[in-house]
Amino acid sequence: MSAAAIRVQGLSKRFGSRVVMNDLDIDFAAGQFTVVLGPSGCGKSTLLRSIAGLEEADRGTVHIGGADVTRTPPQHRGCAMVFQNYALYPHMSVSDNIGYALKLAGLDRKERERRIGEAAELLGLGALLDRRPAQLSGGQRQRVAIGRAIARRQRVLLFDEPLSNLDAKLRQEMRIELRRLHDEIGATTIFVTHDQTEAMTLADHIVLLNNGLVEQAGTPMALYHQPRTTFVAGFIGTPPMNLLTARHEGHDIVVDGGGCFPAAIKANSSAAVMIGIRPEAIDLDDPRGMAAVVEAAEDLGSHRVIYARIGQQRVLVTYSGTRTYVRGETLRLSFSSQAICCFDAISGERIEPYSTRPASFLAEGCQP
Amino acid sequence: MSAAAIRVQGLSKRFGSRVVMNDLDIDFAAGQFTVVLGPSGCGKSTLLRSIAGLEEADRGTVHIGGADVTRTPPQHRGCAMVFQNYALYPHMSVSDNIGYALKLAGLDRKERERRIGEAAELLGLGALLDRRPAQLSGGQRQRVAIGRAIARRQRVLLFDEPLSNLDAKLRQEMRIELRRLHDEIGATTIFVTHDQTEAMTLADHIVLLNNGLVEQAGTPMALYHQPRTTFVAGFIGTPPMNLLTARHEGHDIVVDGGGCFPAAIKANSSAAVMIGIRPEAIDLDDPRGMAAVVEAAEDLGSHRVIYARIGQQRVLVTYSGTRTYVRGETLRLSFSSQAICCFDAISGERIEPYSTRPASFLAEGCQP
Amino acid sequence: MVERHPLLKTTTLILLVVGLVFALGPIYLALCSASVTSRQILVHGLALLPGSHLWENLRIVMRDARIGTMLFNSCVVSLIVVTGKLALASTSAFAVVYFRSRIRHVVFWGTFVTLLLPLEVRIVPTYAVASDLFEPLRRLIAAVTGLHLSVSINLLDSYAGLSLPLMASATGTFLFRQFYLTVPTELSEAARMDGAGPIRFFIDILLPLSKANFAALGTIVFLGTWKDYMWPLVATSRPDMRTISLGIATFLPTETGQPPEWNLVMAAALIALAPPLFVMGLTQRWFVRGVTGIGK
Amino acid sequence: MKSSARFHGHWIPLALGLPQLVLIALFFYWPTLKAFWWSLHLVCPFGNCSTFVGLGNYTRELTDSSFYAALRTTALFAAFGVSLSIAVALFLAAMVELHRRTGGLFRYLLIWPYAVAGSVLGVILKVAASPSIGPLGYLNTLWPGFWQPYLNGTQSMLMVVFAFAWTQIPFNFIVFVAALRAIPAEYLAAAAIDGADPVRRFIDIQLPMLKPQLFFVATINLIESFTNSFAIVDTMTQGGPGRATNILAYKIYTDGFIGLDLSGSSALSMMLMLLVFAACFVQFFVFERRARQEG
Amino acid sequence: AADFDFWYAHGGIYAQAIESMCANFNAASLQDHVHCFPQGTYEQTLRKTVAAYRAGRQPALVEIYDIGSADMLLSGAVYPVDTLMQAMGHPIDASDYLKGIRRFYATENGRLLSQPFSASTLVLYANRQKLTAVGVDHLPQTWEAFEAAMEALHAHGKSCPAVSDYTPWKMLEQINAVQGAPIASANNGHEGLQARYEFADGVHRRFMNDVARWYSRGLLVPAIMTRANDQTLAFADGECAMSVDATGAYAIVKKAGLVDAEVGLLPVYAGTKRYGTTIGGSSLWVLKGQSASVYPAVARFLAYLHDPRQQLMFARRTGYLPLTHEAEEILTTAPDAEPDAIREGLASLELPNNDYNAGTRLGFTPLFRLIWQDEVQRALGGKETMDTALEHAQVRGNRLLERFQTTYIDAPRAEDGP
Ligand SMILES: Nc1ncnc2c1ncn2[C@@H]1O[C@H](COP(=O)(O)OP(=O)(O)OP(=O)(O)O)[C@@H](O)[C@H]1O
Ligand SMILES: Nc1ncnc2c1ncn2[C@@H]1O[C@H](COP(=O)(O)OP(=O)(O)OP(=O)(O)O)[C@@H](O)[C@H]1O
Ligand SMILES: [Mg+2]
Ligand SMILES: [Mg+2]
Repeated sequence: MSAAAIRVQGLSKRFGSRVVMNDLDIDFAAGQFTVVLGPSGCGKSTLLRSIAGLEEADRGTVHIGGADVTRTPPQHRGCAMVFQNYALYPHMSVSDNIGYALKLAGLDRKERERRIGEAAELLGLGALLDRRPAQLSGGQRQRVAIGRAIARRQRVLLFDEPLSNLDAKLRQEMRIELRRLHDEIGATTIFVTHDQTEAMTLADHIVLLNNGLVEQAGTPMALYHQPRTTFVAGFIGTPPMNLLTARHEGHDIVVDGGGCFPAAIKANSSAAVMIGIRPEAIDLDDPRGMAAVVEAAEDLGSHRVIYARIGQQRVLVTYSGTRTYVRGETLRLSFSSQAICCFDAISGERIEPYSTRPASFLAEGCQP
Repeated sequence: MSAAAIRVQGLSKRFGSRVVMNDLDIDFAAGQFTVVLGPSGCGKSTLLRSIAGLEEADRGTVHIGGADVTRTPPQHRGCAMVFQNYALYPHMSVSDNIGYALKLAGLDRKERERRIGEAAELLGLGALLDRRPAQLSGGQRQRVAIGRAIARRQRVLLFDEPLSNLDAKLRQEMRIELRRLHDEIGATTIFVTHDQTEAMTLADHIVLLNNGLVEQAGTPMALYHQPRTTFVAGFIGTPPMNLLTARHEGHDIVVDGGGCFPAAIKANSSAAVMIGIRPEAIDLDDPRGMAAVVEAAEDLGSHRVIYARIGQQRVLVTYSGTRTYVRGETLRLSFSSQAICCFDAISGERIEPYSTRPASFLAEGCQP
Repeated sequence: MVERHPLLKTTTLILLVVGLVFALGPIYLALCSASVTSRQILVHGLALLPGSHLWENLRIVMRDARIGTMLFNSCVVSLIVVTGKLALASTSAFAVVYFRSRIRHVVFWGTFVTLLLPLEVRIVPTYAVASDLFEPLRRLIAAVTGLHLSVSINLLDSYAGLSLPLMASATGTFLFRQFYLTVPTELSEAARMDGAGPIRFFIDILLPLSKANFAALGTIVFLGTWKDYMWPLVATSRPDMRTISLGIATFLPTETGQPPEWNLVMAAALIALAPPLFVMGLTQRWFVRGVTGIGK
Repeated sequence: MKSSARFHGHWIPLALGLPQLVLIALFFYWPTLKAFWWSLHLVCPFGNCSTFVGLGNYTRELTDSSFYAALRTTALFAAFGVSLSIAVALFLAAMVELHRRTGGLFRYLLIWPYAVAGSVLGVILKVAASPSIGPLGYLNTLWPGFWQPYLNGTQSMLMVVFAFAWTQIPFNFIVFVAALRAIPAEYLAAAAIDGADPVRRFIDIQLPMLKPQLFFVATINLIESFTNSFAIVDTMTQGGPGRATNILAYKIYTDGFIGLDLSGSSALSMMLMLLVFAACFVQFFVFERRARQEG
Repeated sequence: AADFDFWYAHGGIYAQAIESMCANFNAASLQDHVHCFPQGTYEQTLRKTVAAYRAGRQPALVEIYDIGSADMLLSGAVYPVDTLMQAMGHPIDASDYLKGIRRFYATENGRLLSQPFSASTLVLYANRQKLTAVGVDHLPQTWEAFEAAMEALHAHGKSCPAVSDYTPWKMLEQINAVQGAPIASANNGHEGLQARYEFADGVHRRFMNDVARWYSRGLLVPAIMTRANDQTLAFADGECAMSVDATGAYAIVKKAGLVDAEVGLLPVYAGTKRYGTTIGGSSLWVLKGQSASVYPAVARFLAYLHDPRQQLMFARRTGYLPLTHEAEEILTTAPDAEPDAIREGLASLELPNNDYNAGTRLGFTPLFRLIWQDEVQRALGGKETMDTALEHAQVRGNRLLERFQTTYIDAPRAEDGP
């Protein structure tokens, strides 16, 4: 069960007039845990299924372990897959479910039982082997589905939103377990989800898809802290990054509705930009900060969320102090310019600053 | 549209041998926003539907605005309700959906249109009035369902998990909107959910149900900081409160697997207790703290979660620093004794401390 | 729902009982009339209360060898049709649903057109075809090779003739197709990932999952075949090939001056409807499911 | 279904579909072709001669008053039979739904008639409706000559319509009961909260939601009324009196088998096919539209 | 030596009689075996014969009713009986048969292409007791007297003075025959395919209008309104006082034993000449397409049935008329009770004839009978007047005849041979 690198090149697919994968080029490193993330309908499943051989791409190639498998039927690609709704055979017992592929592969009974036992042990399914899927809870079914996939000892493990049917607590537990499994088995794992928390916590590497295109690929922290586009910025984090419309004037950036700060970016003067700032990176109470009016406040116990307005723009701020703010109160917001991402307002692409003067804070008025 | 207090007395209901409501006594104050919270299947919907008249309780009474309505059919109870799946009439347009109740109430066309318009304006549905439910997005349907409920101007507004079908972003927005609506309309609102975040952020008052019984009722902060039972402690907060088994010895509490601290509680010596501590209240790096081994770490960008073990017990710690911890590393955990809740290990009920010596930290060994 | 409408509840209950009386009335009347003597009916009219001669009448009717033969024929034909149709329908629906090949459209449309034109409408030519099954092939051979063979196969007055044309309909395929479409597509994908080909998938996964549908369609087809009247009427000329639903009419007097023995006619009717009622009672759950399956 | 769930290959589907197709070719396409061929010829009953007459048989039928009479009878029969079957079944289903707890027994018993063959029912009703010995004959002792189904066309029509409805109601009933069951209880709850009593709920919520089933059942019943009513008519009235119950399917049979007019009855068959085809087309159209709306 | 199938078209006591003849033949014959199958009614038998012939599965011998004769003759499916019998050494002489029977079945040149099997004719039955009770001492000889008798019975509170099943054989074919009135041109079709119906005027019209009047006044009760639901039984069980019925009904009436039945000739209109009635019934047709060895056996069976003893047995058990002079002779001279109906029937057949009481020889008559019934029922039901009903029936009937003519215009004529 050695891991195999997967390379997807120029993969394209359309359903009718709808383009679901648009010339995708992605490398999945051998033995890595890659999460394919994206909003619902962006083509994640189609990508995964193209790798598995269940979907035929219109154009492009898939290589697994260096071999071109674009025309290989699914059973010969060396992939195992866990489906979103598990797709357990309802009329077979757990052990038959796990063993069906082994039987088809021509393994003898003894070898099959050994492998089923192994998978069951790894997943704690020992006591359930004689049950039918209908007699299992959601989490148990989930584990059986994974068992079915790993018992085959394939080089590649594919997961299509396997956690989305579980409740919050179970989801959290399964996350830890999945990660542990991956570390033990060492197969190349591709995991599809639309839940960014899952992606952030599970992945070695995230591929963020949007509308059939790769929006950004990288480590979770890269996506969190250096989003390449406003889409990435708005997709990752709970609550996600605040995006404020602003103008670039000289060396300053002037936020619509109030406030400005110096930032050296390569952009035309008076160009419209968007600035992105994470809710937890905002300071609420800086006397020199820009004015924002509290709209609502939520106390989650561990931290608080404030919904405020700068002019017409909504800003969310999280903080973990004990101070409470009430509706209508005026805050003074400021943040380090290092915490800021600038985006082109039209293309949504990130604009790298060519110099970041350290310790420059947002001020009421910009004094260059 | 004056609000009406609701009083539920001795309400009991069983389905077959399954007791779903067990002699419930609850008061819902007039004009208040009460959230009924509890895990799936605990009887929340049954309670709500009994109040609405959709479910017939086996025993007990329901009073609305002082009048006994236990035997009154739903159409005469003066309640409006928003269903989990919205239950919009699929064959009627949005305006017909909103206006149906008004038509049944015998209002003439003009008055109906006025009220529909009002509700539409409040909810921003103006452009959608001629569409069918199938042509609406989830959030729009949600708003129509609310519109239908408020257009009738009833004294009582009931919500049965109205947000659970929406995606995370929309859910967050709708939360703010719902709260604003309640403040404007002023009807008595009962809102059922199993999502503690919703409960925490929306409620004036939370009623936490478990297995057909009221586990705790109170303000969100009371439930967060003074959980009455381990159930409450484990249900509220993401991640929820850590619960560690421990023993009470003299004036100290000794945590199984290591560490102890002084705490004056009324409990037999050597009684088994549980101590509860919120993940964000734990200090990771106190040289005098108890040893814990890191099992896994998740970086969510805004904060990190560490899964650690004290002996056999798992502890989750959240922190927002930038330091990273790797698997196998040893942490030194400590926390203020004021942040601790003690519970009886058998009944799970909270044990009030009779004195809290301030500034007493958890130490490696207890020196009284 | 807290609903207190005693008046509504009682009225509807009464109406339901009235509906029940109408639904079961004819069966009840048959039972009553089958349990009195022929004289009693001629003198007092049709009995409205059961009498005491039921067993006697049933025995007389059963002694008539025709009834036994007809019951047997009905059973044989129904079972053949059930078996054949289940086999054909499950496989052809599989071909229709689970393949990419264009053949599936051929099978689909080729089969489904029969939904549009029931047997009753083409009864006369179907009769001609059943009497000379080989004709199309003979003509083909004659057209291609110029050879005029004199082979012919006549299905009239045979179990094959009674059953085959009834099998040539799309209802079964339709029902199975509806069911297959509800089977999660992931199952076939999972099976393919597991290395199963179409036949293995059909046998290992689909057939076990279709058990309920076999029961449902089996019941519907059984009842439908049992009740069929027109085809047996046309396709049989020998009395020993008649089915019971057809044969029941032969208990009505055909010659003038043949004294009607309504009690025996009714006893025969009872016998004719006992087996399907029994099957219905036994498999009602499946039957209901099948009907609603068609209705989807 | 997603094409990804489908298998490749041509031979297996062909092999699987072939037995069915052969059977259908033999017993459907070939007879239909034959009927069409006959309808263009004047064929001798004993099959030893035939003359090509083009559309002669069609014009012959189309200029025959008895064709229109049969058409009218068929239309009347279908209209009354189908509406009666649907109305009663709907009514019963609604009431069973209202009595969900006690309705089980009714549901069980009301399905029974489905097991009764049309011919058996015909025989039973022929006796039961007999003006001299049947229960309805008592009416004649009150108003002499009132109940004469075998002389009075209207009454005999009523009789076959009743019998037809009786055979169709169970099927419709099941479909409706299942459909009513399938309506999410939340809609009714919402309507109740909105202030609707049970009757209004039925009219405003349940009935509109049954529309697809109503269409489906109506089409099925319509086809049945064109075709499967044969057994009832044959056992009860033989098309009489005065062709008051001579529906098209029965006319095809009598013309073809009693009148030995294969050509004319084939022409009628082809025309009835057109009718059934039209009915199915409507159904298909409606279903397609529904499918598109849902999907 | 051969086995062959014989399809007959009877049930009840008739079937029993036929089955026993079959059994007797099989018992008596060493080499031959006949399988006798009932096929239901006359109509069903003809339909199945046609169908079976097309399918090549026809029986060797089949019983076809009188009005199917024209269709059979032109079918090209028939092995003429006279040729067969000649060839097999059992020659039959058409003149053996009674006049009415011979006239009906023989072709223009006197050949018998089928062997007459069952025959009856129409007579008047009356319940002597009931008639006496209302002061009618003589059987009505005329329709006027018949009506008077019905009125008398009606006036005395009899709910069913007379009963009828309103069949065309009784009300059209026999009435026109006894009055010597034409039903169709070309000698009622005996002269060729160009025949057309012409019954809508004249005596049939008069009679049917009378019938309509009798019906509406409750004098002539439809059989389906009687308790027995059958004309013969309604008379036999005493429910109805008079009945114009086939001679064959006599066996049933006698079996019922309730009724003191008096039988007389069919009434005619006062002041008109009475002609002979025609027969109704069936004949046996030999069909082509059997193997050569079958025909001698069929011939032997036909000869067996032709035997006067079989005829007598059949006549006695069923009330059908004897067919040949020889059989008639034995029957009428036998010492044991000679059935009144048969005597009257035979007498009726022997009455003088003209061109129109040899029965009809018209194509598609089975369907025509349905049409006639249709229209008459509509008239009785008040949907149209009797006059228009008859005209409609005539028009629709003539369309049938036209089609018959075109269908067979170039059909191969009956050839002699298997
Ligand atoms: N067989 C198909 N026919 C037509 N359209 C399809 C088909 N399969 C997928 N699509 C469409 O392609 C788009 C991408 O589908 P895909 O299943 O890959 O999305 P996804 O990213 O997995 O979404 P989700 O998170 O909802 O599963 C969707 O808009 C979907 O509607
Ligand atoms: N009609 C019913 N028949 C039988 N059991 C029922 C019925 N309705 C509810 N129950 C059971 O009663 C229990 C409580 O149901 P209820 O719907 O009140 O739960 P809930 O708290 O609303 O759960 P959820 O969050 O899943 O909606 C559940 O276990 C459920 O299975
Ligand atoms: Mg997907
Ligand atoms: Mg609920």
